[in-house]
Amino acid sequence: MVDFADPLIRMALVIGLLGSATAVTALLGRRALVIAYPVCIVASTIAVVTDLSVLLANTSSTAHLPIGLPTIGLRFRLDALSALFGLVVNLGVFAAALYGLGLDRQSELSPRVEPFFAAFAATMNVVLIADDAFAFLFSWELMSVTSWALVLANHEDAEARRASHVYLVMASIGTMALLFAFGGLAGPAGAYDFATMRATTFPPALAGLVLVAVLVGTGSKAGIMPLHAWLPLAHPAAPSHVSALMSGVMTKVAIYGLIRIVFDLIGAPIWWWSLPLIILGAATAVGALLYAVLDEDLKRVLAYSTVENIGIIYVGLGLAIAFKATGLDSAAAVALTAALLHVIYHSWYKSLLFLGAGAVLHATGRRDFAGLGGLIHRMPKTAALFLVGALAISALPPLNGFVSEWLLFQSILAGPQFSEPVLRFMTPVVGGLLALSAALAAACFVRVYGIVFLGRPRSPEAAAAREVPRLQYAAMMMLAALCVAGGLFGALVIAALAPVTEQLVGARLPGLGTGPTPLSLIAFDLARSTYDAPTIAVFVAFSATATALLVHWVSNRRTRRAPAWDCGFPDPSPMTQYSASSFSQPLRRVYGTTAFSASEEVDMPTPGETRPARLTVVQVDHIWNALYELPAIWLIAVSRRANVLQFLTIRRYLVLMFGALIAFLILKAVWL
Amino acid sequence: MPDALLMLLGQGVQMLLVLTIAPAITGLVRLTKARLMRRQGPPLLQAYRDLVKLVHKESVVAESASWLFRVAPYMVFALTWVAAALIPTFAAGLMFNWAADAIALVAILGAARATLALAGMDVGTSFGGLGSSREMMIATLAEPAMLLVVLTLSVTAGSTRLPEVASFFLNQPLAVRISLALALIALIIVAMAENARIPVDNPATHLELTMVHEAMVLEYSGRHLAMVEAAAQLRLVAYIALIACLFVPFGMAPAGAGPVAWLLGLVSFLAKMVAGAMMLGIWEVAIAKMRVFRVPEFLGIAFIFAFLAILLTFLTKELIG
Amino acid sequence: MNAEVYAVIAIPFAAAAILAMLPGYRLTAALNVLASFLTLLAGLNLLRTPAAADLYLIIDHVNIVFIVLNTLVGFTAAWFSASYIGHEIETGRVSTLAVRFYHAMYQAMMGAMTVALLANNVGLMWVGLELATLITVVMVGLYRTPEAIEAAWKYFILGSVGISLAFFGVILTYLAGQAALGEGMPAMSWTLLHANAARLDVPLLNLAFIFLLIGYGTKVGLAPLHAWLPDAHSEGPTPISAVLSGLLLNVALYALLRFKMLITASPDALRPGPILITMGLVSLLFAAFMLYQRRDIKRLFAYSSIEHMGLITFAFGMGGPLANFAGLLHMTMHSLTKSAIFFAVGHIAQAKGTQRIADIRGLSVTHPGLAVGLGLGVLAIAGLPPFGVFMSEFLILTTTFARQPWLAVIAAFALVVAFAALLLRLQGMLYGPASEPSHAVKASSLPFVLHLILVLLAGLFLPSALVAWFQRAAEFLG
Amino acid sequence: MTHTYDISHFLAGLMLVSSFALIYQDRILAVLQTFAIQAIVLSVAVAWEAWVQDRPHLFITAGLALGLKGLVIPYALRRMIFRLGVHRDVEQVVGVGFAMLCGLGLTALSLILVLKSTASAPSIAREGLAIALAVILLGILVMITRRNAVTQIIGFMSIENGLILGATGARGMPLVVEISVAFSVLIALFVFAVFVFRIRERFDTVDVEALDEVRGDRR
Repeated sequence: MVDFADPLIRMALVIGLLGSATAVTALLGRRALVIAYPVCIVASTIAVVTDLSVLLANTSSTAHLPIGLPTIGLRFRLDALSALFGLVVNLGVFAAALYGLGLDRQSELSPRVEPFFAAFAATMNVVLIADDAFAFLFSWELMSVTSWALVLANHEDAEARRASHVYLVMASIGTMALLFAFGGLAGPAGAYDFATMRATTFPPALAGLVLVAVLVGTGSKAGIMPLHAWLPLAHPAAPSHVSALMSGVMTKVAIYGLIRIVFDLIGAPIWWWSLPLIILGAATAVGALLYAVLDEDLKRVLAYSTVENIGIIYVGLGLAIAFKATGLDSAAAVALTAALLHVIYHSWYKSLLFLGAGAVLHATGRRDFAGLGGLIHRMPKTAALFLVGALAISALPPLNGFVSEWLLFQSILAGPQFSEPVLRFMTPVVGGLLALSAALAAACFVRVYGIVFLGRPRSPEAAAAREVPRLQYAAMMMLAALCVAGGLFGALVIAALAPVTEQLVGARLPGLGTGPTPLSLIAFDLARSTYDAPTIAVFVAFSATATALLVHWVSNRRTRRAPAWDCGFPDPSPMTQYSASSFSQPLRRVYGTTAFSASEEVDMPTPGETRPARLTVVQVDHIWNALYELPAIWLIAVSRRANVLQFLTIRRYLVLMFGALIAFLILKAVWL
Repeated sequence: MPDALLMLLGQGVQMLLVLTIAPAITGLVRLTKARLMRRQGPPLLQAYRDLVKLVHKESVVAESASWLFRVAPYMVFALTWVAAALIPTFAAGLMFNWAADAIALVAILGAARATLALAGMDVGTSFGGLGSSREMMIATLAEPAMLLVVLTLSVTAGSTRLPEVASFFLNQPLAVRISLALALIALIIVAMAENARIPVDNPATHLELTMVHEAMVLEYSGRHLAMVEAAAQLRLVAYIALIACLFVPFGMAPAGAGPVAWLLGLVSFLAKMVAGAMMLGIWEVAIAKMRVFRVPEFLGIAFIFAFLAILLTFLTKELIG
Repeated sequence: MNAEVYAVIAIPFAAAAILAMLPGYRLTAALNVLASFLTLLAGLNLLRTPAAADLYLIIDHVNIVFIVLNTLVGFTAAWFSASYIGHEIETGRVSTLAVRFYHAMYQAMMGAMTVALLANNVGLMWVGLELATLITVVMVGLYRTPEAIEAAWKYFILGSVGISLAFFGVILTYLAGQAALGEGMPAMSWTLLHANAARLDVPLLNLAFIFLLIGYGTKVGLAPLHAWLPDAHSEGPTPISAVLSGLLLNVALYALLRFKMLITASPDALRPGPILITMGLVSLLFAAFMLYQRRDIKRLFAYSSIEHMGLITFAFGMGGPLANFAGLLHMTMHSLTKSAIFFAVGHIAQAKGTQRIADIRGLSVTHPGLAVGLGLGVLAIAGLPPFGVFMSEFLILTTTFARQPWLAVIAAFALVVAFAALLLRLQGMLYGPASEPSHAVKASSLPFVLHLILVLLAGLFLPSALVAWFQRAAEFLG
Repeated sequence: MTHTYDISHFLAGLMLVSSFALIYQDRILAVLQTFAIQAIVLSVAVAWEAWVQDRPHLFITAGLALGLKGLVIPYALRRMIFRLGVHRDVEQVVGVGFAMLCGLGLTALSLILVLKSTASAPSIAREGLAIALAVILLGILVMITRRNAVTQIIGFMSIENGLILGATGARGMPLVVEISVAFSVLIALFVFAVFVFRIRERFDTVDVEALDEVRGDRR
C-alpha cells in the first residue's frame, strides 16, 4: 500500500519513471528512443510539484530500504534543502527535455544520448535525497558516469574523447576525496548514515581534514578553480541541452553536496573554515571571467562563466559560514540566501544561454565567434531570448541576476561586524573582486551577444541560419520568463528560501510586506537597504514609452535606410567589422598580460612585399600547465621508468624474488 | 494622505528638474571652457536648440541595423533618467527614493552603458565595435571603483540607501575623514570616465584613434541621436548630483520636510550643480586627453583609492548593530 | 566427511581422465562444459551441507563462498572456452591434439583448485595449489609461439621456486604445530592448529609465515613476485587467462588468508598487518603505473589484476571487521568481473584479429555487443557504481581513511592513476572511427552477461547469508 | 643416541658442503656430478632418518632420491648437454668468489634464523632445519648465478634436496613421501619441459636469456 501523499514515494515514482525510460531506450534501441524526452518531462513535472510542496510546507520525510550497504541499508530523506535543489534540478531537466523534444527527430535522435539523458536526470535526483554516505556516493558517481557517456555522445570528435577522459578522471578524484570525507565522518566503526553523523560532534582536527576533502570533492565537480579545467572541455563537447544540464544543474548538485556536508553534517563551524571558500570563490569569480572574456568559442565562454558563478556562490557560502561561526546569524542568513538565490537563478539563465547556444549551433553548425554574427536578423526570437539571458547573467536590473548580486553585497556590508581581523580584512577585498567580476561579466556578455547576434554575418552558414523549431523556442521561452519573473518577484523566492536558511543557519530574512511595497527586497531592515525591482521596472518602462511616444509625436517620423557610415572606404566585407579578438584586445592588454602573460607579435611586411601582415596573440594557461600538463608528463615519465621491469630476464626476476625473501628473513632475524 | 501626495509631487518635480537642467549643465561646461579659451562659446540654450534640431531631423538608420539599434536610445535615456531621478537632489525621502539603493543605482547606470555598447555593435562597423570594446574595458575598471566608493559610504553611514547616507552626513559633525577623501577622489575620476570627459575621452572629437563614446554612437542621427545626447547630459547631472548628495549634502531638505525646505534645497542644489559644472570645465581646460591605453592606469588610481578607502573603513569601523 | 564434498573434487578429475581419452574437439568441449556444470551443481549443493572438517578436508564459512565461486566461474569459463576454442581451431592457431589435452588439463586444474580450497591440511592445500599451478604452466604454453613459451618457462621457474619456498613454510608450520599437537597428521590439520593456536611454537610460526607469504605471494602475483603474471595471462588462451585471474589468484590468496587466520589466532606471534599493507600498496602503485605502457590488451588487464590483488592484500593488512569484509567482497567481485572482462577481450581479440590495443578502435560502432560488455566490465572493475566493486572499494577507502589517512591517500592516488590509464585505453578501444579489419564473431554472451548481472546485483544488494559468512570470516581474520 | 645425532648432522653437513661445491663449479659437467653426489648424500641421510625414526616408508623417498636424482636425471641431463653441445660452456654470471661470499652470508643467516626460532625444538631438528634452509637458499643462489637452462634445473633440484632434508628432519611429518614423489614428478616435468618447449630448436641455445628477446608487449 503506497500513498502518494508521501513525497518520497512520489520521488520514487519519478526515479522509477526515469530509470525505466533508460532501461527501455537502452534495450530497445532506436525504436524506443522517442519516449525518452516525454517521460523526462512528465517525471520532472511530478518532481517539481513534489519539491515545491515540500519546500513550501517545510516538511521532511525519510525512508529506509533494506538494500545497499549491509547493516546500513539505503536511506533517503527529503527535506527543505533537498527540495530546493530538487526544484533547480528538475526545472533544468524539464527545460532540457523540452528542448530535446524539439530536436530533429531523424538526425539527432541518438541511442548514445537519450538513455543516458534519463539516467542522468534520475541520478541527480537520487543524490539530492540520499541520506547515507553509500547512497550519496553511489548516485554521485553514477551521475558522473552517465554524464561522461553523454559527453562522449559524438565520439568521432577526438576533442570530445579527450574532454570526457579528463572529465571522468577529475570526477573520480573528486569521488576519492568525498570517500575520505565520509570516511572521516563515519569513523572506523562505519556509521555511514547521515543521521548518526549529524548527531556526533567531531574534533576540530578531523573536521578540518574532512572540510579539505569536501572542498576537493565537491569543488572538482562544481568546477571551482583550480579544479575547473575539465569543465570548459566537457560542457561544450556535450550536446547543447546536455551542456545546459551539466552547467546549469549538475554543478548545483555539487554545491548541494558542499552545503549538506558543511552546514548540516559536520556541525558547528569554525570561522577559518570560511577562508578557503571565500578566497577560492573570489579568485574563481574573477579568474574564470578573464578566461571567458578572451575565449573564442561560444559554448566554452558559457562554461567559463559557469565557473565564475560557482565562485560567487562559494563566496556567499563562505561568508555564511564566517557569519554563523561568529554568531551573526542574520548576516549569515543574508549571505546564505544570496548563495542559494544565485544557485537557482544561475541554473535558469545558464540553461537558457546554453539552449540558445544550442540553437545557434543547430542553425549554423558553428560555435566559433569567427563564424557567427548578425543572427538577430535571421533568428529574432532566439536573439531576443538570448538577450534576456545575457543581461540577466551580467547582473543588470531589473533581471534576476542582479537580485542575488545585490544580496551578496548587502552581506559583505556586514563585514565590519566581524570580530576576526582576518575576516574584516577579507570582506572588502572580496567585495572589490566581486565588483570587478560583475563588470567583467557585463563586458564578457556584451561581447558574446554583440559578436554572435549583432553586426553582420561572418560566415555563409551564419548568413543562411534559420529559426529553431517551436519546442526548442518554448523551452528557452520558459527559462527567459523565469529569469524576468525571478528578477521582478525576487522577494517571493526569498520568502520561499526562509525554511532552508532557518534549517541551516537558524535565521531568516525580513519577510514579505515589511518594505514600502509588498514586493520590495530588504536585506537586514528597512533603514539599511531596500531594492524594489517592480517599481524600477515600471518606472523605466513608463519613462521609456512616454519618451518614445513624445519624441515620435513631435519629431517627423521619417526614417531612411542607408549604408553604414564607412569613413570613405566602402568595403562591404564583414571582415571589416570588429571581431571577437579585436573586441577583447583592450581587456587582454589590461588583464591578460598579467593573468596569461599574453603577448602580441606583429609581423609587418616591408613595403613592396605581397604577403599579408599578421598579428599573432600568445596566451599561456598557467593553471593548466602547472596542475594538469605537468603531472601528466611526470606520470608518463615514471611509468616509462617502471616499465623496465616488464623486460627483465628470468634470472633477474628470480633475484627480485630472492631479494624479497632475504629482506624479510633479515628483518625477522633482526627484530623477532 | 496628503503627505504621500506631497512626496509624489516632489518626486515628479525632481524628474522634471533633472531633465530640464541637464542640457544647461552641459552647456555651462562648454561655455566655461570656451570662455577660458578666450572664445565666445555657444550660449547656454544652444544645447536645448541642438536637441530640438536633432529631433526634427530625419534619422538615418544603417541597412544592417536591427530593432535593437532603434530601441536602445530610448532605453538608455530612460535608464539614465530614472537613475538621475532616484538620487536625492534637493530633498531626501522622496516618493521613490527607496526603490533603488546605491548599489542598484550603480547597476542601473551599468545597464544603460551595456545597452549603448550593444547598440554600438549592432551595425557591424569597426567604429561601433571599437567604441563598445573600449567603453566596456573602461567600465570594468570604473564600475568596481564606483561600487567600492558606494560601499565605503554605505558602511560609514550604516545603510546603502542614499537618503539615509545623506542625512547621516547632514547630522554628522563636519569632519574630514581620510577614507572619505580617497572615496571622493575615486568617485570624481570615475565620473570623468563615465561621462566621457577629458582626460579619458573627448566629447568634442571625432578622431577614430581617440574617441570612445562618440565612436559608439557614430551611427546615430536624428531623434535617436537626440536621445543619446540627452542621456549623456542626464548622466552628467546624475553623477554631479550623486557626488553632491554623498559628499556635500548640505542644504538638502531632510525626509518629511515641507515645500519651504524644498525651495532652500533647490537653491543649494542648483548652486552645487553650477559649481560642479564650472569646476569640470576648468579641469578639462587645464589638462590634456590621454592615450586610450593610459586610461587603465588612470582608472587604476581610482580603483586603488576606492579600495584603500573601503579597507580603512572596514578596519577602523566600530561594530554596528 | 560426506559424499557431497568429495563429489566436487571427484567430478573434475574423473572428467579429466575421460576427456584425456576422447578425440574430437566438439564432443570434448561439450563434455567439458557438462562436467563443469555438474561440478557447479555439486558446489551449489554444498551450500546446504553443514560446516564440517576432518583431518584432510574442511567446509566452512571461509571457503564455501570461494568453492561456489570457483565452480561457477569454472562453468562459465568452460562455456566461453567452447566457443573460443572453436574459433581458434578454425583459424588453425591450435591443433586438435592440443585441444584434447587442453580440455583434460582444464578439468584437472579445476579439480586441483577445488582440492586446495577444500583442504583442511596444510600439506594437502599445498599439493592442490601447486598441481593447479603446474597445469596452468602447460596450458599457458599451449600456442607454442616463442612468446608463449617464454611466458610459460618464466612462469614455470618462478612458480616452482615459489612452490619450494611455500613447502618449506609448510614444514615449519608442521614443526610449530608439533610442539603443541605432537607428531603426525594432527599437527598439519588447519582446524586443530587454529584451535590450539595459543600453544603453537611462535618463532617457528613467524618464520613459516614469511616463507608462505613469499611462496604463495608469488602465486597471488604481489610485486615484486609478480613477474610471471602478465605474460602468462597474455600469451595463454583467453579462457585460461580468465581462470588465472578469476580463480587461481584467489585460491592462492585464500591459502595466505588461512595462514593469516592462524597467525592472528596465536596471541604473541608477529602481526602480519604492516607486511601485507606494504606489499599491497607496492603492488597497487606499481601496477597502476605499469598500466600506461601496455600495448597488449590482455596484458593490460593482467596488470589490473595485480593492482586489485594489491588492493585486497592491503585491505586484509588493514584488518578490522570492515576492511576484512571489504577484502573478501572484493576478492569475489574481482574474480567475477575480471573473468567477465577476459571473456569479452577474448572475443574482441578474435574479432579484430589482434591483441594490440592500438589496432582495436571504434568497437562501439562495429561490435556494439562486445563494446557494451567490455565497457561495463571495465567500469565495474574500475570501481564505478552500480557494480559490486564500488561497494568494496567504498568500504576499504572510507575505513582506511578513518584510521590511517595517509595510507588511504596513497591507495586512492594509485587507484586514480590506474583508473585514468584504464579509461584512456577503454575510450581508445570503444570510441572513435572503427579500425580494420573486423570480422563478425559468434560470441557466447551468456558468460559475461551472467557475471555482470551478478556483480550488478552485488552492488545493490548482498544476500544476508553471504554477509554472515563474510562477517564470520572477517572476525577470524582479525 | 648421541651418535645418531652426530651422523645425521654429519650427513647434513656434507650436503651443505656439496651445495657450496655447486656454487663453486663453473663447468656444466662438473656441476652435474656435484649434484649427483649431493643427491646420493641426501638419499643416505634420508635412509638414516628412516632407520632412526623407524618410518620405513621414508626408504621410498631415499630410493627416489638415489635412483632418480642420483642416477637417472644426471644421466639424462648429461646426454642432453652433449646433444646440445654445451658441455664446455662456462656460464657463471657473477664471479665465484662473490657467489661464495653470498653463500656464506646466506648460511649464516639461515643458522641465525633457525637457531633463534627453535629454542624449544629438539636440537637435532634445529641443526637439520638450519642446514636444510641453507641448502635451499644456496640452491636459489645457484639458480640466479647461472644462465643455462640445465644448470637452472640443477639449482632447482638442489633446492628440492634441501626441502626433502628438512621434511625428513621434521620428526613424524606426514605426506613427506607423497610430496617427495610429487617433487620428482615436477622435476621430471622440468627436464621434460626443456624438450617440450624445444628451447634449443626454437632459440638455438639453451641460454635462457635468449628467451627474453621474444617477450610479448615489446611492439
